[in-house]
Amino acid sequence: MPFIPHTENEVREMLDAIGVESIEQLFDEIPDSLRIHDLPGVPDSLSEMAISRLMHERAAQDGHASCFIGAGAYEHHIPAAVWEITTRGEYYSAYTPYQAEASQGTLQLIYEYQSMMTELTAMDVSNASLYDGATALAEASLMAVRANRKSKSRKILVPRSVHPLYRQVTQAIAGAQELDFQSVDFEREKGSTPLSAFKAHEGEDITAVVIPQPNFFGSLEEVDAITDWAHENGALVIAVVNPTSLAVIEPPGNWGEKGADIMVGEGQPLGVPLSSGGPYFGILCCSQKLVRQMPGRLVGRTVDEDGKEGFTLTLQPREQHIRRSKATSNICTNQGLMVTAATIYMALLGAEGLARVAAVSHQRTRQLRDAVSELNGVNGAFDSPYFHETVIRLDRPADKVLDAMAERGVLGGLSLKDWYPELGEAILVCATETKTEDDIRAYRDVLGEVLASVKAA
Amino acid sequence: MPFIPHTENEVREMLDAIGVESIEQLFDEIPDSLRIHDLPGVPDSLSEMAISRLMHERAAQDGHASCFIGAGAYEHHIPAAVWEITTRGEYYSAYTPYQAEASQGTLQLIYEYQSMMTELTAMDVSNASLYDGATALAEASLMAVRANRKSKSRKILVPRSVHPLYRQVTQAIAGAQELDFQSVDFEREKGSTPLSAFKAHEGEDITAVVIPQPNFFGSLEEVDAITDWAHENGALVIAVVNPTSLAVIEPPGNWGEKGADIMVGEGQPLGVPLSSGGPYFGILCCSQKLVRQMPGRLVGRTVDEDGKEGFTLTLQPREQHIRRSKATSNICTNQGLMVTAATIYMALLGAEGLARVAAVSHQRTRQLRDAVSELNGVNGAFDSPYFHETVIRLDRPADKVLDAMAERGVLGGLSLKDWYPELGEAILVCATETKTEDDIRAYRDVLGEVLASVKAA
Amino acid sequence: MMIFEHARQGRRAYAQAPQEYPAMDDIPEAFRRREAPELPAVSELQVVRHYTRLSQKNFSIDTHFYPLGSCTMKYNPRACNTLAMLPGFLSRHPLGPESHGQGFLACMHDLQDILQEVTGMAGVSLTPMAGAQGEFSGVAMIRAYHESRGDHERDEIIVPDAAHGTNPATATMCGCKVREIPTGKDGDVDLDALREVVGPKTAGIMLTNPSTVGVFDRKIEDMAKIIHEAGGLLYYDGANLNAILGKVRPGDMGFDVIHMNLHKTFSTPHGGGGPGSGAIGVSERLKPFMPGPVVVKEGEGFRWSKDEELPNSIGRLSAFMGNAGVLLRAYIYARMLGREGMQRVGEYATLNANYLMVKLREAGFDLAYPDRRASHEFIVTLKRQAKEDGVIATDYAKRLLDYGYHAPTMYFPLLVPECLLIEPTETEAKEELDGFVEAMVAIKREGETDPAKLKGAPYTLPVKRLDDVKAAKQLDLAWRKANAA
Amino acid sequence: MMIFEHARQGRRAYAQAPQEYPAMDDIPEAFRRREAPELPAVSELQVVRHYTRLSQKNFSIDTHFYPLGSCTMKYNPRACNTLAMLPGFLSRHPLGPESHGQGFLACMHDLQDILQEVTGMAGVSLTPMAGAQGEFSGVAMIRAYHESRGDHERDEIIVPDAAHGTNPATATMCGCKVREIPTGKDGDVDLDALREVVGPKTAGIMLTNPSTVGVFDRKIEDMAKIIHEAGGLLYYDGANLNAILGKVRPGDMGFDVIHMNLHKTFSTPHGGGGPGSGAIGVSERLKPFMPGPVVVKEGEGFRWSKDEELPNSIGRLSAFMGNAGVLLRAYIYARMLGREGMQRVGEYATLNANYLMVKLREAGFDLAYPDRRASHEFIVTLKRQAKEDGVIATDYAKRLLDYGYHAPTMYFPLLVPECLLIEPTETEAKEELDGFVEAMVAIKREGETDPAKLKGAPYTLPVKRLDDVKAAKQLDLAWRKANAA
Repeated sequence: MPFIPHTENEVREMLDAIGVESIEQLFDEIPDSLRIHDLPGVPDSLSEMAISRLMHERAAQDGHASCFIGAGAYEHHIPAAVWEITTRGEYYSAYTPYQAEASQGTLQLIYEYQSMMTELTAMDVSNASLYDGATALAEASLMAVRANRKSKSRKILVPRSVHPLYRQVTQAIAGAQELDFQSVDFEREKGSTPLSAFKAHEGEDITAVVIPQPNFFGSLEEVDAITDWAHENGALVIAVVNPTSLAVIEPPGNWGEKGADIMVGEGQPLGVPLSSGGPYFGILCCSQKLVRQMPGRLVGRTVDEDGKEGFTLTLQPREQHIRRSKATSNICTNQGLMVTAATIYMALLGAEGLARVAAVSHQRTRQLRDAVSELNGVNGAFDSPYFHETVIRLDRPADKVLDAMAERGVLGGLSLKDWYPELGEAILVCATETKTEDDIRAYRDVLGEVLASVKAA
Repeated sequence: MPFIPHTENEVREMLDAIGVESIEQLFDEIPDSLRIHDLPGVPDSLSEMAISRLMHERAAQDGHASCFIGAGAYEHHIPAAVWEITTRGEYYSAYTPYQAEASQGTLQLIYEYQSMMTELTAMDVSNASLYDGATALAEASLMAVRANRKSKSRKILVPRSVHPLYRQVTQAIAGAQELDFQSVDFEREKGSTPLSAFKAHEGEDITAVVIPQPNFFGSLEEVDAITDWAHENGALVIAVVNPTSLAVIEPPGNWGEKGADIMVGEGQPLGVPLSSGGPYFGILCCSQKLVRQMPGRLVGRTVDEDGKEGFTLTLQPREQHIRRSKATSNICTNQGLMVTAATIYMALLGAEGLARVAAVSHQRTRQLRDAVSELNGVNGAFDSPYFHETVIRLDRPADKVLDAMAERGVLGGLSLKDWYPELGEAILVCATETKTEDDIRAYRDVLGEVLASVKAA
Repeated sequence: MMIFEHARQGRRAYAQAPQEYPAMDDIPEAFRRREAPELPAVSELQVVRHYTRLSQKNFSIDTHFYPLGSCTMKYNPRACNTLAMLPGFLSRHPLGPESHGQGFLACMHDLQDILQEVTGMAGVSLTPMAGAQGEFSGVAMIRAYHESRGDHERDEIIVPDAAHGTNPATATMCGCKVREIPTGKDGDVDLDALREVVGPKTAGIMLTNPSTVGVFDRKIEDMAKIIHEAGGLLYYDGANLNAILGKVRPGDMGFDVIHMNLHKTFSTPHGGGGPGSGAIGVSERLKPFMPGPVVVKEGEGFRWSKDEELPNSIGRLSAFMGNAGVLLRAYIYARMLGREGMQRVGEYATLNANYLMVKLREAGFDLAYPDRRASHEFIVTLKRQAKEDGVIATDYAKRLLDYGYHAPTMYFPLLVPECLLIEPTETEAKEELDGFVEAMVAIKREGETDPAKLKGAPYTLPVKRLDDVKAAKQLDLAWRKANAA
Repeated sequence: MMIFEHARQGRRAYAQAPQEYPAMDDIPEAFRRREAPELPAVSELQVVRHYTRLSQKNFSIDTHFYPLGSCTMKYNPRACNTLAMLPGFLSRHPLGPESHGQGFLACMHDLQDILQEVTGMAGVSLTPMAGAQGEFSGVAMIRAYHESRGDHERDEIIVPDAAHGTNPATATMCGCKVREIPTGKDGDVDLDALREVVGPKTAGIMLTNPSTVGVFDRKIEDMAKIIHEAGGLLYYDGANLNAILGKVRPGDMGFDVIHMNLHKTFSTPHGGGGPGSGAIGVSERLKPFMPGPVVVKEGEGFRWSKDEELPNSIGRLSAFMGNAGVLLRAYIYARMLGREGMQRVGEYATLNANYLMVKLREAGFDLAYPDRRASHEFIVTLKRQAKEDGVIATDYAKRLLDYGYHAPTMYFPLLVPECLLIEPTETEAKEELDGFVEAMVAIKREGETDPAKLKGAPYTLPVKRLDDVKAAKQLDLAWRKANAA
């Protein structure tokens, strides 16, 4: 009986104590008509050794290519200490820290996370995480509607340069509360959103404006001007950022005159492995005055009965287990273990380390763009500033080129055809600090080979 | 400065406190003629990311074949919990438990190890480990010389069926103190040592007799008879065993009328990975009356000032740091972390689990022997009982066959030609519980293929 | 001590960052950060030591028994962690081609099948990232179902008063109104009250069965009939699935949609507050509405579903594929349990709960539902102790920490005064349960003779009781160098 | 509580053993075990919980500062562990073909080269499994060298009185006699005494430099000359190599053979008592005597050395290849340090030691060698405190534990009364050293005002001082069910 410690004698003793004949009898309140006695569709039990072998075989099938896909999930070096500590039983198998006295480890760590995150973003307050970057944008949209009491429209302007999947998720989640998301188009040559595109909404009742930085294409947006415009028009600003970039790019708390009001981002680049897409974690920060509209958990510093420093969950009345249908969100379990990893990651890297990661990653993407531009029929799609990710355009079918590259062990980027057909045969590429100059040469060589064999469109 | 926390300011403050101008000045007692100022032969520093990539590449070159080599190092399933716990910083980075109050974790664990090991071996006392099985045999030999005060000969009978590498190591180490190791031959058809071979020494002054069980060939020796004969002839008995076998094979404490006096073995099968040969650990047990002759550390249970149970290193006066040139051995650091792993392994397996491991391993080797015996020119070399490892004989050059199998991803066993030329083209094979019936069929098929292509001798 | 207090300007963990530090001279100054963030400037040793020591201040399953009702704190097999973290799984990009993810996709496909079988549903989607997201997708599907039939008025969700707080919160998230119904004296839902609230506006009901009061609602079939006849659908909150795993299936009870908490029933770790996983199962009629993507088998290979295969999908709930690593852990656990093991979960969880319940009753504690079987959990009410000795559930909870037991869930469900909701799970040994009873008895005695002792507990933990009021009033949510001593 | 006390007959961790249990019917009964051993019968959760909790009772580098003289307790980078445990390395059989071990062999070859460079020796063998085995092989090589020259009478090993206990023990293991020589007042070896003992029976001398009293012996070149002229060889005990890494090399000092403690200088973990690694380096004339095998580069590949390449080898010291996994960790560490980092080790270890020494002297503690520079370690003598306050080194050591510091090495070297041998290593930050000084000052004050307080320490650990006499007299070395309460 895997994971069950009961001996036959003990079962007997326990049944006697309860006063029943059999375990079966404990289910006697369940109508017979509902009972099942087998689960034929579940395979036989495997020993740890057998499942171990199976998983080794399956893992060997995956993830061994040289990967140049970014698009919201980035391969960075993760210090060994991060997961050696994060998977310690005391973090890994602990419950949510409702019993504060028995959870000071987790609580202090989250408080430190909140502190680091507000430093990194220059925002006032960070919560203890949401599910991922995309759902964080959905929650931020709902939060903006609650927070911007002057606006009645529930209208949120969302640039098309926001990650398409984030927009889908936000629509699926926040759309249920009838928010009105309006697209703002980007400039074809720059891959960024001109202020003029927002100005088309001048004078409307706008609840909030979403600003990605860098945007989905890696391009940098004119965040200061857009932020100020939004505030002048009574809208809140929701920033969508990549945390790695914040070591070197102006953080949302400093955008324009007053800074962004709410900020979200995908936490994955901070020490979380790619892992087929999860678990990652969503970053949500805001200005001090919006803290009571924030979804998710918050840890505060306080004192115990002896006046000794301690940490506890606070402002719980916002949450579902107290406020039920009036809660700021239904979120309960969030991504605590990922926050543990990210906190250790940020502590190990520090500001300078993170800036080096950002700078080398950016350098590699520049090198990649330069290297492939030497090839005939390959060009950068945009001429604007970007950070560590960019779009290149091919003169033949991007999907076929990528497939052929994958066969040669290089995941050459993400085809943008489905989401942005107007960009033609465009692929989004990203090289991080994990790529060497040799890797970049190998990319160029493989792309060159493949271009020679794939017919032009 | 990897792993150095000093800031420039701190270095300045510290130098000022010391009253020197520079770090260099701290080395002013070293003659100038001896100072060096560069290490040109050491490569440049690598970041963790860079060394990580290098090590992943190198690891990918090794260890991916299907391995049927045993010969003293056995592939068993290691529960995930074993190393997840063993590498916790509190075990991994702790010092030797000389400060008992700050080391109760390690000390209790070693006491539990000693308890489990004496249960498994049916011996009275176990130490806290030696380096490996081979050096344990060397130490046991020296211990026997100290313990058998009636014998003056320093003569130890060692069957040739003892692992050849153990014999080499024992000679290299104990030979320095001029012990006289005399070989005892085995029976060609059985692969075990007949009592008659020992009886050739009847009446001689024999300090000790070594008895392997199972022996190097996997064959089972007549341990009861040999033990009794040794004792009748005034010799101590040193058993050399595989701990996995003890779940199902009579343990040395029960051999003959009085049991073995000293017992050694390689601890690796108990939760320690193959890992190119180390770190493993040596098991050393003995009867109660020999405890003060034992080399290595021992943990005892005692009480603290409040009468509370606690654990501490004991009988330290045997050891080098107290007794210096009169110590029972020079051993100091032993294999503590491996003992940690083995203790957790034994706790997870328990007696029944270990017996299942032994039984399935034995079954697989039987299946392997049966399967290959179907092939022309392949036969079992011996007809005696064996445990989970056995010798098969080929009709063409074993080395070439093994090389050809390795090229096909199967490590088919160990050629015995160098050590036992009299056995002809013989290979020692072992299949453990990690091998499936499919693996065994694959072995047979590969061997069949290879035999078809390798010319007969 | 905070990690920031170990920091010194110029200190860092050199091995962890690239040795290169190229200029970013192509990015105009206007976009560049002007002042570096004050992340800790510390050495690698300091980080390792700080977070190792901090971890030791936690209770966890690996160190303590957690009889925490409704949370199913059972053993998280270490193999699930080790195997889910194999390099091939960790390094796979979520948008990588299917050809380079067949190992992962195979696991997800198998897991869908297993979850479908154990819940008795017709389809499974693994994407929801926690129970609350599973709930969201369930209610969203119910709404979308009604909408798709032109049934636009159905915006009421019925919720028993004992339900988890996420239930009403979710209904709101989905733009629905909440109608609460009372729990009967025997712990079952009050059917008359239910009949009163159902009607043409009923979108559905959210239930757990066994319910949060720890009993199996015997009238579940009647309830299903009432709701279905009123045109509503039944939502199953899978928080309590552990109680019935292998014994009875939500699909067979008549539920249309269910979420599972894989971090409860399938033993993935709670991680100090997540990640969880809230995979959902649906009946045949809701299959087209599932959130995507799901994994589809095609020939010998596996692929993601295409949009047209989930034509009425409520959409995507995460940027990529939900909490993939959690799903791998659940899969590994499910395969180790296997068919027989899956059935034993419900059996032994129930055995442990009933044994503990009986033992506590014998020890003089009052049960909220003394005439009922416990499911996997049960409720003790300390109303009498509160009245007689002036000690409340919190005091018991805090004192239990001193005895080395995590506190049970307290003050939930809200309808039982001074309650402790106790769930031992199947992975705890009898002697742990006996030890817990002994501790409860000792605390009861302390409460009778020295109530002040309980009021002051805990005494043996890193801190004593914390000032929650101060925490909320003088919000201190981030360390600032300027504020440090 | 012992793991055995969690056991119940019939309980086990089912997932961990094969599900099959075949009969071993081909093995005659006479060979079969009659009664099963009493290994613990426990669940997987119980094992995980027991050993996790037990671990928390330890001090370790990952949790505490260890100023433990002569032990070089510095940070063990976690990457060394993670990378040495990659599946390819773990699953490689030691007797597998070289074609299937090129990754491992390449690492070993590179490590040999690095160690050779940093020690200034002509050859390196990695096989010794700990310092003591390194010592053994060194002395064995010295003996073999003399024997090979027909110089059969040389069986005396000279050892300073301050030497590690392993030195004389090793000499005995090698069949040699030990001649002890005194340490001079200034901490250097007494050269006159040395001249008196050398002679035609001198096989060699065993030294560490810096010595165990924490100073660099300035007359090392004279010593080398005296020994070499007498026909002896010099053995370098590498326990203190950390002090001089990158600053001065044993080979340049005139040593013929050296062992290194990779678990000190190269930061592999102490593991609560091993495994260590005692790689050795030799001068040109001892190369043919090295223990084997070593790794040889041939073309682009790597292979083990053949017997004929070490024609006078003292033989094999382990069944396979020494502590291979430890060697991998040392290699990873060495590569992360690199050329520059290697030199900084000695520098910052020395800076920390001298700073701490000065601070303690300022705080009123007596140094054993006040006029000398500290190397990587130094000695405080509490003779005065013992006399004036009646508190001894042990009392300081135990009380330091309460302050959160591991005790320094005490009562070693034996020649300094009531001594503490203190080695901070280069990986500790200044504030740790300052904290340690504060603790020492506080303890000194306690010793002056309330010596009984120190005598009773420690107070805050899992146990108070243990009864060592009882432990030795009433030997209890194994738990037996029969003896349990």
